[in-house]
Amino acid sequence: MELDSLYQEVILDHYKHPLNKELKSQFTAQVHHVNPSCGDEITLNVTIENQIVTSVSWDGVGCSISQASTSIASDLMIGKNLDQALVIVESFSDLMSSKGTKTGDEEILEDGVALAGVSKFPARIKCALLGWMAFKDAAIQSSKN
Amino acid sequence: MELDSLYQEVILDHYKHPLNKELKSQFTAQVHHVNPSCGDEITLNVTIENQIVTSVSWDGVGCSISQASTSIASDLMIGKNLDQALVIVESFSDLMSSKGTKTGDEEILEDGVALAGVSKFPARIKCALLGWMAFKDAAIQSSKN
Amino acid sequence: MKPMFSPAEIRKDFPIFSKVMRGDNRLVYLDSGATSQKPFQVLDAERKFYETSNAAVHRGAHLLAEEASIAYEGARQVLAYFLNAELDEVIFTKSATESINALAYSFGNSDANSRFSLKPGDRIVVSELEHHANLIPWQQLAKRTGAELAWFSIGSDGRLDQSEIDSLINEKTKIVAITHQSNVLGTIVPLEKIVKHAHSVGAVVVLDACQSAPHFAIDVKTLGVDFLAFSGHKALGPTGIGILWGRSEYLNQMEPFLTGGSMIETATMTEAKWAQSPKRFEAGVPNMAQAIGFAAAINYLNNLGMENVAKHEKDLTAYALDKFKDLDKVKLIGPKDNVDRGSVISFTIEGIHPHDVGQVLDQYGVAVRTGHHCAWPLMRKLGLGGTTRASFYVYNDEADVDVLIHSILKAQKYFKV
Amino acid sequence: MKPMFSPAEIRKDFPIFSKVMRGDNRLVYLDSGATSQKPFQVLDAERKFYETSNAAVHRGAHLLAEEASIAYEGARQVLAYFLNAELDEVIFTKSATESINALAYSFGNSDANSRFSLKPGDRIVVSELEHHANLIPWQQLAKRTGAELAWFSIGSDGRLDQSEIDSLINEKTKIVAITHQSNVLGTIVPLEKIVKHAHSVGAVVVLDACQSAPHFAIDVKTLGVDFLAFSGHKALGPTGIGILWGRSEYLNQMEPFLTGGSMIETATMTEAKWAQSPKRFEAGVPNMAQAIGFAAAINYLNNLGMENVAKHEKDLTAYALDKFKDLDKVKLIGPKDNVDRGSVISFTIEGIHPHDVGQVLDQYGVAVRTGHHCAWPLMRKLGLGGTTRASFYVYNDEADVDVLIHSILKAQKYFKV
Ligand SMILES: Cc1ncc(COP(=O)(O)O)c(C=O)c1O
Ligand SMILES: Cc1ncc(COP(=O)(O)O)c(C=O)c1O
Repeated sequence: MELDSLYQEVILDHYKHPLNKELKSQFTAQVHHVNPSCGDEITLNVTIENQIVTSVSWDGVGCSISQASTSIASDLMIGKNLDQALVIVESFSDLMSSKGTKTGDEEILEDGVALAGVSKFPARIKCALLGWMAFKDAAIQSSKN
Repeated sequence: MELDSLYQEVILDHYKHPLNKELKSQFTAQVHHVNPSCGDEITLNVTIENQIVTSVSWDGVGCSISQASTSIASDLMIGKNLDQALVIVESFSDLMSSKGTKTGDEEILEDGVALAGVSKFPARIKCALLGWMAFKDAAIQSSKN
Repeated sequence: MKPMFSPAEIRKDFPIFSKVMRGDNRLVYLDSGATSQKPFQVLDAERKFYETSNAAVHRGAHLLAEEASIAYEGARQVLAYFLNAELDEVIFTKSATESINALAYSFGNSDANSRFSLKPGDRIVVSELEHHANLIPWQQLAKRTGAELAWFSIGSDGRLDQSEIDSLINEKTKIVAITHQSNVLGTIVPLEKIVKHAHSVGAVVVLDACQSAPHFAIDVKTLGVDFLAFSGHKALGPTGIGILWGRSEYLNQMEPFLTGGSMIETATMTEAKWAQSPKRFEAGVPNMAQAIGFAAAINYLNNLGMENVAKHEKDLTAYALDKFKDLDKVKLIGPKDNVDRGSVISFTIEGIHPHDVGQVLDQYGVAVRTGHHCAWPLMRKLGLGGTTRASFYVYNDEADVDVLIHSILKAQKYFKV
Repeated sequence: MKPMFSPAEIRKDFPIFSKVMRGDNRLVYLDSGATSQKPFQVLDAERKFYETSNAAVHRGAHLLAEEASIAYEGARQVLAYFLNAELDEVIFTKSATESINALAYSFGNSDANSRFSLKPGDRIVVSELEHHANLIPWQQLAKRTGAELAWFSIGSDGRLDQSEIDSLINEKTKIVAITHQSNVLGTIVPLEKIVKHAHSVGAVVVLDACQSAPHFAIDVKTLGVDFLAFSGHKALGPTGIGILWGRSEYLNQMEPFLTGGSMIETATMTEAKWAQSPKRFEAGVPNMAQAIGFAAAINYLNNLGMENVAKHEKDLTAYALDKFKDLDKVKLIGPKDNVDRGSVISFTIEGIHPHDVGQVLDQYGVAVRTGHHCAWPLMRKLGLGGTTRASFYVYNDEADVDVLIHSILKAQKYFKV
């Protein structure tokens, strides 16, 4: 069933047990993003010190795709240096705009490749990107602070 | 040719030699009407004393239909009492909305029946009515003064 | 009354129902609240206009321009008759959104001494049920003029709370803008008291009829409202066309909204005098083909009979409400009884986000809407992030409801909740 | 460059040319300046959308909504490419009239400290060539804000007089709104100096491209203007669709015009935050089918090649200008040479009112426009009550011009002048 390419087991796992979904009180930047077309919202805190992402935490409401994707993103980013992290975000964005033609680089994206199927469902791409865009925004803000 | 039902000889005569087309300086009411879709304009003066239309004079620019029709109307109205005049206007309006099904009452409309063909050309009805509506408006204003 | 129609027969008029959907399923279209599907009669009417009479209306002496003008004004007549309105009261816009904005700007453009002008201290009343299209234009008008925005709240049953009407609609109130039927909950707002109250303080009533006019008979004279808006695309008609209806004595006193060609009496470089309604409010070459398609849609509805349309939807809603009762962990949002409610059913499923519900339903050919339905303040009031919404129309039947129910069960199974 | 097209071949794509006109004549359509005819490719594209993908865009998770969104955004891409613009700079409106009004209201809605706000002492510059659609919105904006309206005048040759440009476009000037090509005279306005001047004083340039974009290649980056508007229906496209193009750095700083669904970032009862362009300017369910039809029209033009379209019209205009020279008592209004002029020919006939000219021409199947062409101030300036206007497009050829000339002679004979 087509649906299975969207909702991989990994995604449903992250959805039910999201990682880093509890806002840390310490952060170097905080952002609030919404998906205006469906009303999903996310608050995301990052701490970046000496160019290293030391912490990502978040809270919000959203569909399985947005929740799982944010969980995956947060887990991926922690410990990366900023440049690396932004490269990963780019790689994920690229995967999302691939219209189902790419499977994603597991070396870079790890669990994120489970979201490859989303790229075949245009209405869901924004869901998958919500957390990643929030992270990118926060990371940029943090480096400006 | 269909055109001949629109442009009867009588109409072309009135167009070339319009009656009462010189504004009298004395009047009991003056109106200015325009046809916004083509830009035609008319100024019309009436004198109504003791319920009798003693004078109608006008000036303006417009197509053959509007010029001839105003000429015919002005000629018809002079000397009529106000009620009669308004009945004639109604009769003419009625003819114009007949979509070619009526020929008009020559007893009442005299040369005005030559305009019967206009009712088959929806875009021209406003041209034919311009002078008549101006007269009606002026007559009503005059009786209010 | 006309004999009742058969949805199965009706579907034959709608080419889209031959489409094969995901999972090789037939289309179960339950998203008419967002936009309706179009019968071939509407598509044919538009096409015929383009193929035989296309020209700019009211602007040429030639045959095509004549025919185009007759067709366009004929469409106005169909709409006027549908609403029991006068001809010069029916204005073609591009959508209900434009209609409502047009009114709001028209108020905003009024001279200070006009009865339509707003100033600090004046009040505009809306409700918590409003679609953004009947909220934000008024909110922004209030901002621009310094007027105050106040609103009816709703109870947990999704009904309008009219208990505060006396203090809400007071002498300061100039405009009451309210939805006839909620696009989220299906709630139908009883208007009689609101209209009476508004008029007693000299306020005008603006009705958002987007979710009512396509579904049951509307008579502006009986309703007693002063302005009304709805869109063609939700009433079997084309996209890009809507209606603004208003009392002609008001329209002819109001400032226009869009200015330009065909709406002036005279114009110089520095001054313009406005034509009478409806021209005053229809600047530019109009959306002629869409007006004609809209009229064809209204004729289609008239042929079915609006009483039949209403009865069909009522029955179908009753059937669906009944089926929903048997569902576990599925919560109906909005009126649970079938009184003063239209054929819109919003619901949430425990443990599954509406977006995911919609996705699973799509796999079974079921098209529903998910999210906040452009009524975000209502969602917040209800404490919800969103709902899944099924909305019915003339082409839907009990089999569609059965597929919906079946797919909800599948979604629950898929997400193991 | 693509090979030149043949108008006779093109006419086969336009169903309306099989119509039988008054006097059993074929249709000689010389009124494309008012609205163009539509090829079946456009009608098919619209119909296909309705029959296979109709749904509200950007609002649903279901397949139809996905397909509708892709089709609609694809249409935006076609238009962006046509104008050499960025995707988020292309806004679908219902018409050029709406586009220009949208801008004017957007300026009017600006905060006092925004660069787009206008106040007494500020100036808006237009020209005497303007169509009402690019005059009255600015005139009224000036009225509402206290800004001053000033204008370029035209010479007796129908050309813009740029000699006063220094005093006209000065530091007070905030907006220069100008037509690219006059719909009455065919005059093409050279923009380079105006754009340079406007930008040097910090003003923005708004271009009315209604009569240019359908007829020759437009590149917004080369033109250097800041905003641009045109209508689909004059470019082989459907009615009910237009374009507003603007620089995205401006659009994203500007206040919206229509408010409602799909144009917000967030909304509460009292506050709203706007989405980015183009959503910010596209409230409500959009005119989707029309956008798609418009894109099909643009594709049709692209297939012909805009250079070919321009060359064809230029040649046809040369042919017509030449033929007009031989006519007695017929006066050409506007530029007499074929330089910086489009394929619009306005004329008067001594002793026959334009309306009567149009009527006789109609008897021979010739559709022209008569009157003030929604440019009343220009008519007054020229001392005319109106003109007869023939305007050409891709489906016209020399035979059409010959019929026009023949019919003019018939009119003179009929009215014995
Ligand atoms: C130069 C010009 N500007 C603006 C317009 C207005 O276009 P529309 O009526 O399609 O909005 C027109 C055509 O009517 C025009 O010729
Ligand atoms: C209640 C209600 N009002 C207004 C609108 C706006 O209609 P449109 O988007 O057609 O302008 C809608 C639909 O979207 C609606 O459901």
